[in-house]
Amino acid sequence: MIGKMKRRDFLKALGLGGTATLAGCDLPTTVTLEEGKEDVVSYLLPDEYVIPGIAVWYASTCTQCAAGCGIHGRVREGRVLKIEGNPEAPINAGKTCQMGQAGLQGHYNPDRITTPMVREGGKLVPTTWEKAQALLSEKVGAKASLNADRVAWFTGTLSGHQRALVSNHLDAIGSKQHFAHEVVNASVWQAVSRDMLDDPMPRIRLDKAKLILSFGADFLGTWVSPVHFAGQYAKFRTAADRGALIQVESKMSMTGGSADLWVAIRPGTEGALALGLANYLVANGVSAAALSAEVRDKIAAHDLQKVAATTGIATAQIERIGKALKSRNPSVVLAGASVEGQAQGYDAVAAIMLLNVLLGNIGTTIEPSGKFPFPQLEAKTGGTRDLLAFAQAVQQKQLDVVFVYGANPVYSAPAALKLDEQLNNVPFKVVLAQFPDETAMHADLVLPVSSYLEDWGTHVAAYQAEQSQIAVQQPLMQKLYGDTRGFGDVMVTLLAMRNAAQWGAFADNYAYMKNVFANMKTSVGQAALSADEFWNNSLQTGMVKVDAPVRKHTVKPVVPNVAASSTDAAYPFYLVPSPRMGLYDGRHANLPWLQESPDQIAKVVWDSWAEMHPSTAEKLGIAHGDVIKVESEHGALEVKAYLVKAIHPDAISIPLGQGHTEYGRYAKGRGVNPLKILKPITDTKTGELAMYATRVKVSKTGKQETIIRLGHSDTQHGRRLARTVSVDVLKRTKGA
Amino acid sequence: MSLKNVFENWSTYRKGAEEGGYHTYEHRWTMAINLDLCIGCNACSTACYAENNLAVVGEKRFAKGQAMHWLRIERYWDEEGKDHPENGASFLPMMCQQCGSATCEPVCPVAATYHTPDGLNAQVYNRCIGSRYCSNNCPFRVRYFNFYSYYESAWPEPLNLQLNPDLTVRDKGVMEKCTFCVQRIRVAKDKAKMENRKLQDGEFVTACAQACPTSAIVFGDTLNPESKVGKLWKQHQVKRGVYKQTKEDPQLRGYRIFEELNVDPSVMYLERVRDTTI
Amino acid sequence: MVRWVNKHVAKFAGVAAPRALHHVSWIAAVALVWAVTSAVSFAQDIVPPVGTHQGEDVVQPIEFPHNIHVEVNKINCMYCHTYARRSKVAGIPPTSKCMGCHKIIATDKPRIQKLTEYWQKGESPKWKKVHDVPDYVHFTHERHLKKFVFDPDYPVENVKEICAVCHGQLKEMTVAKKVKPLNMGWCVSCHEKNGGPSDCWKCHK
Amino acid sequence: MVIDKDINEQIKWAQINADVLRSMENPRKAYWITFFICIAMVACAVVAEIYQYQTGLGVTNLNNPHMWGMYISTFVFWIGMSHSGTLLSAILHIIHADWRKPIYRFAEAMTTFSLLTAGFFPLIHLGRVWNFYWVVPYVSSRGIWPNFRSPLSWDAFAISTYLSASMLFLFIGMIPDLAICRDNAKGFKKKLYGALSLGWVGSDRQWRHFRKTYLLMACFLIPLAVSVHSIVSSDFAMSIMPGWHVTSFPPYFVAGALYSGCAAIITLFIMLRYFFRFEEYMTLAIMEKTCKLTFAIAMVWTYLNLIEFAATWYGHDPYAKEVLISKATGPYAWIFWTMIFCGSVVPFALAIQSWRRHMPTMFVVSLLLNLSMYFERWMIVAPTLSMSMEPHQFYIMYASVVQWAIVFGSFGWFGLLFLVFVKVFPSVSMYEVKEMVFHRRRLINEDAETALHRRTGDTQPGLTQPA
Repeated sequence: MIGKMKRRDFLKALGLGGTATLAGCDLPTTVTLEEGKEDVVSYLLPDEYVIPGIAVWYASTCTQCAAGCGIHGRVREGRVLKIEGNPEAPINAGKTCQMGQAGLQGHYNPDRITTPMVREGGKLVPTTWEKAQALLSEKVGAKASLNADRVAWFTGTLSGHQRALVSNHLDAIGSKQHFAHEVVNASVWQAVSRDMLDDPMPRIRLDKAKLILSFGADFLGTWVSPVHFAGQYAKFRTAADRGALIQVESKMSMTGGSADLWVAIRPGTEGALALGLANYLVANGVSAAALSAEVRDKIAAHDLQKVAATTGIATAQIERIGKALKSRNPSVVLAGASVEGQAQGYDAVAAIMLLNVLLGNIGTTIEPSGKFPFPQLEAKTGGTRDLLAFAQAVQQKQLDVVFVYGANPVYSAPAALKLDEQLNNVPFKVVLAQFPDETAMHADLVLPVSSYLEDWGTHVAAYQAEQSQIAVQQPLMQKLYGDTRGFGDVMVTLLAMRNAAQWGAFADNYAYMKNVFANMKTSVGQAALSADEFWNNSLQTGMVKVDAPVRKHTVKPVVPNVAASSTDAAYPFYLVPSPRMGLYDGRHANLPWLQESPDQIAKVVWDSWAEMHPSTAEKLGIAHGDVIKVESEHGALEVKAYLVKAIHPDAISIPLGQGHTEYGRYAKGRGVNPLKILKPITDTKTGELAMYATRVKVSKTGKQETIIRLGHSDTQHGRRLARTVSVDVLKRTKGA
Repeated sequence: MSLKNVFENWSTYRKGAEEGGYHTYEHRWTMAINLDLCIGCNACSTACYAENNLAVVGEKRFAKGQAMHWLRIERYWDEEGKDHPENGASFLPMMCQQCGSATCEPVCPVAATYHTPDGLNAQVYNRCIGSRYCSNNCPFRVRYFNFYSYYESAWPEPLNLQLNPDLTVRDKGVMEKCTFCVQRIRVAKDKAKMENRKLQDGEFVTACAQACPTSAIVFGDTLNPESKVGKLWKQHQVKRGVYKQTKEDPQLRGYRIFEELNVDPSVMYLERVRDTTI
Repeated sequence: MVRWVNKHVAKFAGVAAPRALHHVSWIAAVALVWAVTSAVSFAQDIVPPVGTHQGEDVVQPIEFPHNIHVEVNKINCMYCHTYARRSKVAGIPPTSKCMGCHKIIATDKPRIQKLTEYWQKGESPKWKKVHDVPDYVHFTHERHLKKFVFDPDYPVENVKEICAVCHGQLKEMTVAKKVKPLNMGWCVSCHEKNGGPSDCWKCHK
Repeated sequence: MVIDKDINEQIKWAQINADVLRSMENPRKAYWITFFICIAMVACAVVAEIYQYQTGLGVTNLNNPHMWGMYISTFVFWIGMSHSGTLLSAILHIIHADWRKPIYRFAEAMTTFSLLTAGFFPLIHLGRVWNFYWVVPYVSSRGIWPNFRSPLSWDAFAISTYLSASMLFLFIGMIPDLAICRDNAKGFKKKLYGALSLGWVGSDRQWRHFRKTYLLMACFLIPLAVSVHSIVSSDFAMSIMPGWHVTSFPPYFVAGALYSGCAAIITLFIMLRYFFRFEEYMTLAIMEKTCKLTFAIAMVWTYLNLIEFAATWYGHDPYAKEVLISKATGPYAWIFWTMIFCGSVVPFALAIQSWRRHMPTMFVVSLLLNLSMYFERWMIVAPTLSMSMEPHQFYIMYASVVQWAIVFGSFGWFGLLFLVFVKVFPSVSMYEVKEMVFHRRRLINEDAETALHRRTGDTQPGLTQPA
């Protein structure tokens, strides 16, 4: 049925059912009531499921981040008007975050690329698909003479049949080069869990926990699967005896905002604190028998005074946390990006995972995940290591052809890598993009892809909820721009160029998908259904349930070599490039709703800012709104100072997302991009970019600007609008 | 309302708010917002932008204080004196409280804002002449004025295709505010009428309540005893039409903001909880 | 008239200085004119709405003869305007519906040939909207049909009489023409007669 | 202590006519310059208004908490200004304070013109001014009515009534003088004044009618004037906003109105006296009396101020208290203290006789009083808006050029009207001055003769008729 819908031209129905709502209240100029002024175009053929003036909801999958939430789209007169969570979806259970809500504006965005563009005489000029395909088949077609290993794909986190298609393409060429890049990731956490638990993405049960100790894991905002965790968090808070959240981080994240106890820690010393807590626990009768002697020595080495000195947290405070950990079981201890992004990130995360081992959380609040039966569809989760690898490969001229999709390396690569210039070493760069972003502007060939609301696809989130599933993405409306093509369609054409015998059969991605589903139904235990029934069911529910055999956790503790934090006289401060729900890693910077929706903690809109602690500012003589120069070894940024107490005095935090040099009217030339001045330090074990390890110095520029923010008072002037009650009172009263 | 109508129903119209207002309510749409669950993520706010054709005003106008967010999340730091906010931030979703005896209603010179049989404060855009008195008399400051013809700049092609046809796009010079998603209410009520049945609880919810990842916002009809929200109000012993709650158990967390002004808000907040025993 | 004024003003002023009185009468005249004009300026709002409205003749791509379909062929309005009973909008029938009959019927007529051209080109005619209300008015056909056609066991064949209340006697028109004011006063008067809702938010939101 | 007369009772009536009519002769250069300055000011306002009309109210920099701004405060200011005329012509008339006679005419003109100015602002500040008439209760086919509970709709009635009444009062009071103009003018002017003077010939009967009507109007106007500003005050007092919801607002507003009115009278008094050489009529004695009156009102106003502060301070409303504190310490503090200083301290200059008799000083003082009155209006409107109940929405507003231009232009508009008035109509009431002179002279003669006859024992004092 959707097939028909896709092909039927919807927008014909515009003008029916008062869709021309733009005429507002009765300014004479904006309303036409005279007869015979407005056109009304009827359908050519009636669509029994389309009634003008009545909305229909279709299931699909959100691709605003890699979490893979199920969504419902409200479609009326052929336009998708609203996105809401799909209640059946196990990941988000009918809920969405603001990025999911704003997906519409990515789809309807005025700055989308509408035609293929090719580089001629140094600049990109519009061209036709025919020409583009000709060029492609010349470069990567069957007859093209190319050195297989010098062809690469550079993507974001990729899963489902998109990934299958990409791997197929690489196989068809014979290359292994698939770089997956994601700025906001949990790669180190995954690495550690793989090594310690033999489970790359263990399932976390916040709802079972009585205590969450989170080391900078913004699990409500940007970590792994926020909407899913938010749902669990609700259960965790409303449980009969209410769970408590302790957040230890150097800059308050959105999750930190909801903490019962928020502890500011010196950046990069989380590992030490974890071991210190372990030390406390062991000292207070928690058995460390499970751990090797080596590990125990490590723990013993971290007595509280030492840890207190390193982390800048008072011993009493550490004991407080320790006591809570000991008394409240089960608990769960998480490690987020700020822990991972250090030269010793792996060890720090390992130390934190050790706490889970010590406290016996493995198996209770940290459950083994299911082993997904189709490895070819599993998510290739991106990280920053691939970015570095890619930059190196490019620098050493190891690549002839690069396909980029779903990633914007030129924006997110630190300036020190000089990626933007180095890319010229690649003779042929194909960018499949929806927006004219920084990377697209460096391409030799830009292929406009459809938005996720116009396209087919399947997604397998790296973090699967209780019920593993393949999330299905289907077009909710006809393409806005006839000259854009679905990612799958492009892939099918590319593959057909290499291997006409196998892929020539498919007219487009739609045909391919139908075929795939027809073959898939038996392997997901739906053999009983006919191909079409299975297809329609999958589209209606927006997912294919897959039962994944549950892994077994075998705990192999790693020895964490937590380094003592060093000090640097020249660059006294730590730069915290904090990701924020909303603009995320910058991919949503061109969605006006998200630009105008304030940062959850600072409440700033439309701009960048640098958070610093008032005491620090006082030392440097900086006032709120002063334009300051934040300078690292690899560059400097000028940004407004924002004084807030929710940050460690040694940290300067600049949020991600702004500072685009291309991309579109809402994003371009707005704010600054902290990634640019990062020092390319890597985590010693995983080789991930140590994003939080850059040191900076701060100086005044003398300029003063007003910070544009929502709300004009930080205190309630004693007018108890938002009231707080301590938990012991809650315990005595019944009710939520 | 024609004069005839006024005279015929005078005895009902003359009743005041303290007598439950002059309405015999069909529904009483209310909300219960659990501040302990609110994580301040803005999902509700953005959902509201999507549902209600809210204009994006841009940096400069936002700076002037002319933004149009019907539902804003206020963030307060309440820990004076400390080095760090040890108990995190307090988030407060603030939208029109649909007061039972609203202060915005009596002051509008042209009766563009009035009380509906559902107990909502209606704002009729095409009647509004933009005196802005209602906003001045609103303790919550949740009424937003169209200082410009925002639609000229807010939805460049093809963004305008996203506009929700079920409600008007406001032009310059009129006041607007949260309507509890009246267009959803109307659709649901019409549907129920067409099928000759009563509205079920949870048959529809407002965009914000639908989106909220932690379900902190509960929306419903308190006149329906089965409704989730009705139960919550009862559970927390919060009564309508009073300016001072008399609870058997004063420690129940339900409260209404600016209740003491006798505006009778339709939104009950549940106090945020913090574990100070750690 | 001037003399009349003179007489009376003279009484008031207590004198008979003809020069002065001359002026007085002028002032009176000016005042009168002002009063009349200002009254007229409000007139369109003050006078209760009349049941009729002199609409313009709208030129449609195809001059569709309602009268033949309704009067001669006795086709029910809702046969073509099929969405009316299910949605707020009545809708224009899809071109396929026209062709459903006109593949066979009256294929020799020029209008039908024109229609067939459209059909073969695979596009629908650009009809012009005749009955329009401002976009801040949310009228729903569904509810009105429910009340006046389906709830009372009213012979559905006569539905055209109901439609005629707002759309006029289409059985007497070829191309539809706006013959009712369709302004608020007009709606309200009917709502008050038939106990329709008086809540502003029923139509405005 | 200097004792001097309100007016020189030996002055000839013919001379009175001559002097006053001279003031209506063809204007001098200075007049035209001021005239065109005023026109320029109005032009600015018109341009600004057109821009605002087309772009939307956003161009005024008004914002969410601060929905009202200088438009409303200026509106209140002009309404207040309008109370001067009523005070002088109506109140002093019925209490037989005859020293008002030389100066009430321009005061009354001020009333009318400031109302004509004030009337614009409620319209200018509307978001959709093209629908302003929806506030008027006319029979609409839609069957909808204005909201009679709203103070704004009361404003509509009050102001229009007061405007028409005071215009009528001004006109009626001028009839005998217009007749004089008619008799001294020729050509087109004669026609005009002829028409306006409604055939006045000064017959006994006419005078009888005239006196009755005038007294009637006076009695009608006084409660009206009081009610108007009370209603304007209810725009604020009827709200629940801290700092607005004040019971003493109506008297406070009326007092403030009379205060600003008197201040304005002093200003114009001095200007007219200087430009038209009216020293004979606008004498220092009258100036002194006006000053004393102003001083008294200033004290009343100060008292009401204190009452309001005290009521808030000892009241139970914490929000109002915070607003009060923010008035004195917040962003508007400098305005607040200027207002207090100019409104309550400066008037003491009026208590010092030697200063009272020094025109330049009085001119400056009166301007300061006016300033304080304008600030008072701003302090009523702004602080409450910028700091009401919801802390999240505490915000102040900086008026944009547009707002300034329109407010600025309103003064030009007022000046324009007044300039036209003084050239077209007698700005000193001739017949009343004559009455005054007559009475004074008669008094003196009486004294002289009774004294004489007491000596000669003649018990039948005669009365010498004036020459």
